[in-house]
Amino acid sequence: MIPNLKTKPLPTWLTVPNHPVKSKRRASMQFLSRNQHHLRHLLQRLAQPAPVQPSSWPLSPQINLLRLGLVLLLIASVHSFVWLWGLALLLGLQLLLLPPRQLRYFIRRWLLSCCIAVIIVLPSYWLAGPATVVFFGVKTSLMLANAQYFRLTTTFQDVLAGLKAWHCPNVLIMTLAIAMIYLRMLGQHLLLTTEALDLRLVAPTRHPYRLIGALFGNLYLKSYAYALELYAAMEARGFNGHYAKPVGTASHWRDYLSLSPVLILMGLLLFGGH
Amino acid sequence: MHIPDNYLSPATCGTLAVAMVPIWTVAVLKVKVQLKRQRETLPMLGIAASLAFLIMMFNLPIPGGTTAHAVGGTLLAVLIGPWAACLALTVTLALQALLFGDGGILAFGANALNMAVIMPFVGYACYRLGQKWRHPKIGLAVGAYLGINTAALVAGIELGLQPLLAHTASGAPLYCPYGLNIAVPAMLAAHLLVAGWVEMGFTLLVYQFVQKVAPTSLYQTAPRTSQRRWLGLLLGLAILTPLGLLASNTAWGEWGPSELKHLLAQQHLTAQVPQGMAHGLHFQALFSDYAIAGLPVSVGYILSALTAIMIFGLLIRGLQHDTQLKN
Amino acid sequence: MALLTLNTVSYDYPTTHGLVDLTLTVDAGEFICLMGPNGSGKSTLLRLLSGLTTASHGTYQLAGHAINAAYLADAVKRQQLHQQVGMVFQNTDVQLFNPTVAEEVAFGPQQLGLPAAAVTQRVTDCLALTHSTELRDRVPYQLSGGEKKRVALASVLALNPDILLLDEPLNGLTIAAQQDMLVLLQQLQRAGKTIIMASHNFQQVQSVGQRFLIFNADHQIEADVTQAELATDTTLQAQLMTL
Amino acid sequence: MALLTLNTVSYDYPTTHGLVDLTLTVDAGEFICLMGPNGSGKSTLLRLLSGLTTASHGTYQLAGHAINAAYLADAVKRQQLHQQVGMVFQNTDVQLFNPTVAEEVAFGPQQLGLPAAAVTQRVTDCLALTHSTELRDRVPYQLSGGEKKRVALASVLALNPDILLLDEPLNGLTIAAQQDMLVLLQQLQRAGKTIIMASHNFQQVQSVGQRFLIFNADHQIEADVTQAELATDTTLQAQLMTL
Ligand SMILES: Nc1ncnc2c1ncn2[C@@H]1O[C@H](COP(=O)(O)OP(=O)(O)OP(=O)(O)O)[C@@H](O)[C@H]1O
Ligand SMILES: Nc1ncnc2c1ncn2[C@@H]1O[C@H](COP(=O)(O)OP(=O)(O)OP(=O)(O)O)[C@@H](O)[C@H]1O
Ligand SMILES: [Mg+2]
Ligand SMILES: [Mg+2]
Repeated sequence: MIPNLKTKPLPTWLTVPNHPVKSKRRASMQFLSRNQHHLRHLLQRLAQPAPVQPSSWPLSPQINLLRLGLVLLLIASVHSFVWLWGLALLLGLQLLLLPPRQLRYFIRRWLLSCCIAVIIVLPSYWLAGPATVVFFGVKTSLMLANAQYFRLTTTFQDVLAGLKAWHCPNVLIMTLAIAMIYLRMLGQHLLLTTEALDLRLVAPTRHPYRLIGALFGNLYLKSYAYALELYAAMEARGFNGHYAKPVGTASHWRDYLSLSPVLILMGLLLFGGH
Repeated sequence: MHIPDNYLSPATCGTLAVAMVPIWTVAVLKVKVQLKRQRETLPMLGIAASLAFLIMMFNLPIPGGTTAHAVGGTLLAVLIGPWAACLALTVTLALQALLFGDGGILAFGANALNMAVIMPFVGYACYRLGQKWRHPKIGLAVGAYLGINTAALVAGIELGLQPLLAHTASGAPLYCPYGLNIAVPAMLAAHLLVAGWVEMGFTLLVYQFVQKVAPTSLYQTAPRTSQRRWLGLLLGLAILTPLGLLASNTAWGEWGPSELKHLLAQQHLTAQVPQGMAHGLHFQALFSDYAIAGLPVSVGYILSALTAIMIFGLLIRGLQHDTQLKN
Repeated sequence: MALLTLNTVSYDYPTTHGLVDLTLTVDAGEFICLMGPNGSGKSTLLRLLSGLTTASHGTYQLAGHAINAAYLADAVKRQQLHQQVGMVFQNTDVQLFNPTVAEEVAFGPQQLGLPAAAVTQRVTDCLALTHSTELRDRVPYQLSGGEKKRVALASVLALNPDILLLDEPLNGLTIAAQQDMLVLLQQLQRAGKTIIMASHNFQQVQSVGQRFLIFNADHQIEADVTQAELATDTTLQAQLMTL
Repeated sequence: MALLTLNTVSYDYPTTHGLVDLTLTVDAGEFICLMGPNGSGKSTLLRLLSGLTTASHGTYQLAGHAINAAYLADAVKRQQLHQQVGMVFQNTDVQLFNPTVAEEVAFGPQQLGLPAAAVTQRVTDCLALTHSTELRDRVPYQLSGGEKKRVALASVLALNPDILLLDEPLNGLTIAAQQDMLVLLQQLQRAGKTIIMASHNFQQVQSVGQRFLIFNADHQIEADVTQAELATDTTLQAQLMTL
């Protein structure tokens, strides 16, 4: 099949083996592999979104969002253990309705995020004495638990639908939707590019920052080119700024019922205290 | 740079979030105008948002072996325009807060003010000045450095005001326990010394790359229209914000200037807190012995019983196998 | 009446030419193969036809409408255009954006507002047609190269467009899968679809293509021949064997 | 002595298998073609060989070193490995990140610390070898699909690696360019390089490949034959014609 063409001979440097270059400095490019690790982690999380609870008790997305805000506000404003305790019980009640597998998943993730919070977020309170740490630790972990519960039970589409119901401007919602899609794609692209870069980094660079400039500059420009294509691809498939999805017809009494405990506590806090 | 929940009082959070609403409104209006000129701005917004997410995630090496990350506010402002950057960064922060648990949900307004408004606009203003004086790169470098540091300064002020704004009757701070004299220098030191330079280097290099490869894809300023109106609105807001911050806090704590010194010196919450609205549960006692001080015993019992039941319930539930069929 | 007409169309990238002075008429129901050297403008032409870009010079008419910047600026019209024209990109990576393959394929029909049952039906059918049923619950960007190509085709088919633009859809598929895809495309064409496909694989597309547009390195159309004409022209055949 | 050895290597993705129980020995100077259905694990194997990932089970030895997580964690050793092994990705888009093609090709040699004249020499040579000299000052991400493939190969060649891993390098090239590339690869092999290439194009690679590894859909190696053995086995030939 291949005609035995009279081919030009290879340049000599290609025909002799390389002199292996010994590098003296170590660990100069460690940051690449660390970033690869982070990116893989991110992609994994994006690929396997938290298993979302089948809606046995569907709430309308906007109420869900409001509830989260109110509960967090409550937790942030109260300054006594009793209140926190009550709020924790409220959350526990909701957790009881979760399927076991999701509950286990919830607890794993929650404990992890609490650990991170205690290590990263709270150290400034250490100076203020152990009691403060405990108090704020409890508060923070309760907030994290609520946020985690929200994440676990709400699909991304629902967040979008909720925001829409609260009259968030279309531009913002669409940006959020596209950002989420692109996060996956750009993340994957960045990961593969760092890998390819790694393969050609045969010696420590003197200018890691120039590399990073190239990496992100390139990512921006490519994504600019992709933006048009992906957007057209989405539009080509009927995308016009909102996701068409059969909206769950949650009856309103459920919404108000689920909102009521929070509202009652809110009222107690505002008017009962004085 | 992200302020997590629990560091700012709900009133501060609320005030800042409310203050952000008009800014977002203006941004949306501005971007809509930009959209009419260039249709691709719409997907670019989303892309810029995810790019910002990746930038904030990407560890950059700094001398000394540790790492830092850039924020990219100034960079985005230069690439897609300041108003679009404001929206994109807002979306990034929302994604981080809502879906990834990074940065606070309640503190969203504060974070958005610092990172999605102050940083891109300060940076962009410097860049424009530099452009006027024919040294856009210098302008950009200064802008990136100043942008992140201004944002850090404002974050420091927001945090440092907390002991003054929200404290118990006896003066113990309820949220961030550090006063201005600690919070501001702490925030600024880290950013002036390290993060600012990282941001500057990153911004410059990416800008250089883009300018070299595709100079046309940088943001071109629109023909000047009535800019004054927006500026006036923003300036007014800038003045109003701290006022609102102070005004709306009176319900949570009585703040007297005379107490200032005393407050800032006060680092310990333990002695007085919590003097919460539900009449003092002394939580040190909670752990030293089982009696719950300051509470009717019956309430304590009920709570304890409920808690025990709850824990058992959760345990049992957690160990169960899934019975319902997945569809 | 001609389905689409290009009249002395040129397209210039900032630094190079993409297409030079192209005039072309396509009728409904044709099966056209684009061939030519690398960088000759095949992808550029497909991007133009799909309304991703507009011509630098010349006019493009689709079903009686002039597709230009003004037309594309109108969101409603743009959407109509996109429902008529489906495109599989050369780099399918940019095309897949949903969390699972099933959602990817369902995305289009859902946006069209079809009832749930019909959507499911389409997903099942399209996955079966492209032999990707077992990929249903996988994550699109984690597929292998060939699997991505098949899913991209399925997701475009689910919209049932009148015109299919395919940019090297056979790349990275096994020969058997290539043949399956060509048979499918032929079926679609017989059902009335118009198909325009870029390819470097003359041996494979030879038997299904009914009309061949051959680009040269100067971004112009050098030859525009039907299958019958090609069958008698052995020099052209030999040339196509190298493209 | 064998250049590289895989011993009962498996690789598992979170949701699927990538490679199952693979044992393989490759000597220096071989020209190996990987063939198999879509999703059978060819790309996964190449990623493993290049040190981008490590095996879930089993061991991989390259020139006497066990390539595992510990080895790759050491920056100096990893860099040595990368000097030995060059890889062209299936999706070449991710591989090109410099502002111009010339800088792209120069990137590797510059890292090696070669003097400027030698770097220029290598750039000129590599672009000439891949027939991309006229692309020299273009921006890599703005090239057409086939042009990207050629530039990617040039940028890897410039490092002069001993082992070349090529993931479907012929995809998207014209037939003539495919043959040019195969001739070049054959020359490289004769000069002592080891070449491992995935491809779906048996007709093209038939004459240059000296050993064929055939994967099945279960991510295992079904056959491992030399060119001579293959020449006598018509059923296998027929099978390869469909992969
Ligand atoms: N985004 C771009 N910016 C600038 N030039 C481009 C861009 N995309 C393609 N080109 C150039 O335009 C010309 C036509 O490219 P096109 O992608 O249409 O080629 P093609 O026929 O599809 O080639 P291939 O067979 O390699 O896919 C080429 O010279 C290419 O380098
Ligand atoms: N990043 C990934 N995450 C999860 N699974 C993956 C990933 N990449 C590939 N796979 C899966 O692993 C298997 C092997 O994929 P691989 O890419 O090695 O196939 P391949 O032989 O190269 O196929 P092709 O000929 O289509 O390129 C496939 O089933 C594929 O879906
Ligand atoms: Mg092309
Ligand atoms: Mg592959």
